[in-house]
Amino acid sequence: MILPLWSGIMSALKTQADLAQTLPFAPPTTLVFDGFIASYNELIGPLFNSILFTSIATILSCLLGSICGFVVAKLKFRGSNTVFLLLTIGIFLPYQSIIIPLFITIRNLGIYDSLWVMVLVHTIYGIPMTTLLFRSYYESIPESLFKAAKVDGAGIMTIYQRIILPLSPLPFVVAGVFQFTSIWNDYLFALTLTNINFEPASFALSNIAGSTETAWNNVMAGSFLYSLPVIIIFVLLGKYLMQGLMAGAVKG
Amino acid sequence: MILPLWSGIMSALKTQADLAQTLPFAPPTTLVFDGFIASYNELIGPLFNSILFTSIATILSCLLGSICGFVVAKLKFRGSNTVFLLLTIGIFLPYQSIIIPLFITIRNLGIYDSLWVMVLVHTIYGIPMTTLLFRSYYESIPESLFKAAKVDGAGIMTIYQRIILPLSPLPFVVAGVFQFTSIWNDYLFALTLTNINFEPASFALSNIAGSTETAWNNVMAGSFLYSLPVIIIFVLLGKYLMQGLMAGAVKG
Amino acid sequence: MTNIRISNLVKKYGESNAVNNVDIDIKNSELFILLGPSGCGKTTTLLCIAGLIKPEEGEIWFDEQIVTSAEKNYYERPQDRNVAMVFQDYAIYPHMTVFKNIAFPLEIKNMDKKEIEKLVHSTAKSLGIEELLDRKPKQLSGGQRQRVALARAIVREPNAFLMDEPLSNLDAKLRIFARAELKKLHRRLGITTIYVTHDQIEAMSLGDRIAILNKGEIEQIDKPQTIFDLPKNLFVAGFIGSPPMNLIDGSVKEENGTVYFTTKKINYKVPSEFSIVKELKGKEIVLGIRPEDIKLSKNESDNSIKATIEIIELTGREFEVHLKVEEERIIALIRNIENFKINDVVNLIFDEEKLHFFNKETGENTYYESRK
Amino acid sequence: MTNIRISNLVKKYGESNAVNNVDIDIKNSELFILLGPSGCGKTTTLLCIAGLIKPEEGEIWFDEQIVTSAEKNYYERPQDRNVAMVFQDYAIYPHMTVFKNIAFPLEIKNMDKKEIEKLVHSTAKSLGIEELLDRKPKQLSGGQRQRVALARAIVREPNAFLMDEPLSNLDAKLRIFARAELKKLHRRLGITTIYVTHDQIEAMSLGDRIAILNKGEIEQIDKPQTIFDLPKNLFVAGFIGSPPMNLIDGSVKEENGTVYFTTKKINYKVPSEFSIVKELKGKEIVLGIRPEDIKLSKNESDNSIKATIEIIELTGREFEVHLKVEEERIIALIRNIENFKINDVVNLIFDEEKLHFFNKETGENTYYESRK
Repeated sequence: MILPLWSGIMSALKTQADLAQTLPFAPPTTLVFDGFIASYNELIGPLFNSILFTSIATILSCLLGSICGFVVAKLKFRGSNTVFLLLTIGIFLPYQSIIIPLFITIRNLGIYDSLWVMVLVHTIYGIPMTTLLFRSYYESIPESLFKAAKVDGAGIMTIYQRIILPLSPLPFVVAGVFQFTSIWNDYLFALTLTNINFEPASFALSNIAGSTETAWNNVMAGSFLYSLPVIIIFVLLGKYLMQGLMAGAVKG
Repeated sequence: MILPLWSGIMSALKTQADLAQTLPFAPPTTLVFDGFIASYNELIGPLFNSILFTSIATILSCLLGSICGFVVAKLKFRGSNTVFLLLTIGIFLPYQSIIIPLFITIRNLGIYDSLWVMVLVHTIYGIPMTTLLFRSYYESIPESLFKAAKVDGAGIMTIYQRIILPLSPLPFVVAGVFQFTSIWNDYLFALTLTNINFEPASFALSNIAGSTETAWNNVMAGSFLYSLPVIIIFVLLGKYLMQGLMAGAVKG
Repeated sequence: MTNIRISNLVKKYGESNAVNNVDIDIKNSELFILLGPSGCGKTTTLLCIAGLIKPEEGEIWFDEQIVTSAEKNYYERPQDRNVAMVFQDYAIYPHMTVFKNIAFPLEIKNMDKKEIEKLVHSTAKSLGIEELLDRKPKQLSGGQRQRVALARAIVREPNAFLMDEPLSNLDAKLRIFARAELKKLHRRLGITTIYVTHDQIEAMSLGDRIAILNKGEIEQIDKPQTIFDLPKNLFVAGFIGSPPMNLIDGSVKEENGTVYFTTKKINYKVPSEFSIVKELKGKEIVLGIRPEDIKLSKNESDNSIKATIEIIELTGREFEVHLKVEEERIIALIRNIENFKINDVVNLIFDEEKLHFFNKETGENTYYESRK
Repeated sequence: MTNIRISNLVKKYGESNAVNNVDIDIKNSELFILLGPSGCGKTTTLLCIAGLIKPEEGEIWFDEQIVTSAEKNYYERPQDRNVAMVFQDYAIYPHMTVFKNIAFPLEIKNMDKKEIEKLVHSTAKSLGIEELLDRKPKQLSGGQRQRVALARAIVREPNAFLMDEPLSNLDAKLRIFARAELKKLHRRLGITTIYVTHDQIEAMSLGDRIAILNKGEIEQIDKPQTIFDLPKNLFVAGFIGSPPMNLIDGSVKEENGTVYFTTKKINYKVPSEFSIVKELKGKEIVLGIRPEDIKLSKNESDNSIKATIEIIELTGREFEVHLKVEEERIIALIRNIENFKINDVVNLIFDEEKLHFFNKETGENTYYESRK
């Protein structure tokens, strides 16, 4: 895992000629940024698009997942098993089996190839996973806390805002990072539901790889640029992410 | 989620003409299996390929994940935090950032476009997730059970075989279904690392969609055929999957 | 300062009744204990009073006001009942400071900020936790958490306190002092308190009155001393007291006008004040005697029973002597063991005033009604 | 049938020492108790003996054989030590039947199948669980699980039993009987047993000898009665006995040849047999008296102390009276409360033979060495 990453960065810093002569993981003989400049120009627009819809969809799916998770975990009701079944199916359902009818629906709605279609699709598709994550965390919050808050005079909304939400930073990090990376990495929705008007970065990157047949340095630099937001998020939130994953409460 | 699925199946059972005249979710006026027959002929080979490598990679990544999870959860050692960090990165790392160097490496190894490259890549890529899943389950097995087995005379291998493994059916179902569906749904590795020689179903399906421009009935039937293995697994294992997901032990 | 009346309460979980026809009338300012083994329905009853669960049958009244009525499908919401609850795990909000925890119920009421500050400080002071107000719950010991939970309950001046095993997470030593503190607090505030516990010593030492529950039904409601001296039935007799009352199965025999309690080997003359037991002739009865009401003697005497010492255990200031009479095991509690050792055959002398006789079939103490 | 010697054991967790310089010599066939509050290092010591954790310093010997030596970096593996362990949660393998659970250690040894069957059956029979052999652990009650865990330990005929709070998950009543069963079992098998508990009554009643641990160090090793009658220091005095010994801070004063223990309000004449305390003149000392060694009287007498009754609690057969002498709180345990009520001022009379005097600075009982 480390080796391909390393040779990717090395390749990105090489000239075309250098690339042909040296081993992938050897450092470049002359350091050049041609690859970065070329791919930067091609990727900057799509990267901006991706950051936009990924962030919005991440935040929305986490918030909605937190609310749904609270409802499923703490407000037991009839049919909660059915809800759980639907969530499970929602997580494991193959994209491919719904992508084409979805495509037709989206076309008919007239939001094809826009920011909103990506936000909408990813938010909805993300909710089952985030709900499950938040649910498992909220299950571990002792029942007595809810009872105490009720007896202390709080209604459901107050309990959510003043007790549940302040206790949720760790699951928000876990669900957030999970959602961000999987939306960021998505290729299939990007391929099907967007075109040149609102091109996401994952799709644009594969165009670089496809068009400039052997310009590996460009491709490598593009890959690196593409990975950068995820890496930044990791550096910023990695500590909390690991805490969240290791905590008894919210698990893998 | 239900609506697109429904209209997909309906569309698959229509003729081309019927399809153009009716709403997507209306039942077909005449029931035809043309779509199914056409897509079956195109998909049967790739479907077989996919079932093969998906099953093998799923079993391998679960087994290895179970062993790694046991090691990480119960044989505390120095550097286990580092292992955990690597696992986390392994889960969240964007495919795209390593796919091209990986492509080069695979080419050089001479296993491009074969069963083994898909098994290898998916097994390795799956291990972080399965390890984390098994770890969180094994963490919840009381420490005293391991201590008791040790004092009773059992070595590490015996403990794994006679205590851990028999206690693991639920996490095996959860990790197995999770791995199966995500390997099955993979498009990017399929696109990059295979060609006509060993074509996976996800890739073949998008070819149907791409080539026969408006033959929606074929595409729908193909989507349905493609989803069938996942649906079968759900029907067979759904009960245990839900148990596993709802159990305190293995979450999300 | 509220009288709480529970009538005919029934709560089902699935097929079985967690609470079955419970009737209790709790007086103003009383410290009332719900005591029983786990699963007896005591906590369920408490949660019904708090409004946190809805019973299938029955009514609950706070003074003249109905708060729960299954018949009328009327359930006042927990937040409107103005009761305060203390939980076994204290249920302190982990993300709030001690101050915020205590202030929470007041803030919900939209009380004036200055007023809140004043009330929280005075309450914290009265419980000796004023210097902890800025701490987070993580930094508190078990005893401190318990007092924070109490403070949060007290600060609201509620109609009633509902306490669900509030001392069971404290260590044994702290519990003794916390118990005394709680009792003083109750005396000072005079607020009706319903206290759930499975610990019979806690119940005995704290309660004004105790209701003993078993399998969802009430076995006895009485003052602690009465429950100890005159258990209504076999369940109560076996549940109250540690070590528990010795219960010996046997039957009644009359010979030459003398009534005997007999087993295979025991032939015990029933004292004249218990002569009513002869009405149970032919039926199975159970003789009950507490370990502390048995004396051990080397010498045989009238009406003594021969037994073999199996084990002698020191429990601090007393010795628990495990004895065997045929298959029966009897425990006696004595202060001085010098004359006895294991495997000795000794004579047991029961304190005749402290005997109990139960009808085995119904479980009833034959003398409960006449002596109450 | 093994003598176990622990010398100079040290186990660190991070910076702090969980176990610090522990020396114990456990005799053949002894039932030896490690007693202390949670975190005192008692379980850590037990796990070192089992070989499940490796100490940083010290040695452990089974008879003449060394099994752990930090100095020589030699640690015999747990599976080779042939000790059997019973855990607090019983650690029964949940996927195996009771039979398989008991057979597990024998199967590991590759014992003959018929032999295993015979041994498992006879062991199960001796513990009265023969009819449970086909059950899964889920179907067992707490008491039954505990016996399965015991059976699995016994079946191997180990060098020693290591028990980590094996009774603490049983309810109070069952615990009393399980304790007696355990004691009989130990007497029958005669296998060296090391028993960890935090419950002082359990320790007193079960142990041949007790080691009291606190913060990783041994405070006292003695027979139960000695520990109760002659606690070596303040920690032991406060830890053993329920309610705990009253400990009153004060100092020594000598006036006209009479030695007094004094606090702000108390002026207590020290009985002549404790005259050595006058050597502590000018230093802080602590007077210790157990609640059961205090009498209450309406009448003032020589050397009595005035106190106010704060609370009276019934604890079954006795009353716990909480008294106040200036800031000191004193608990007395008396059988008859008829003459007293709350807020009465009474006179406390200490049983002079049961007094203890501790040096506050060192914590030592001033009379431990001379009376031992």
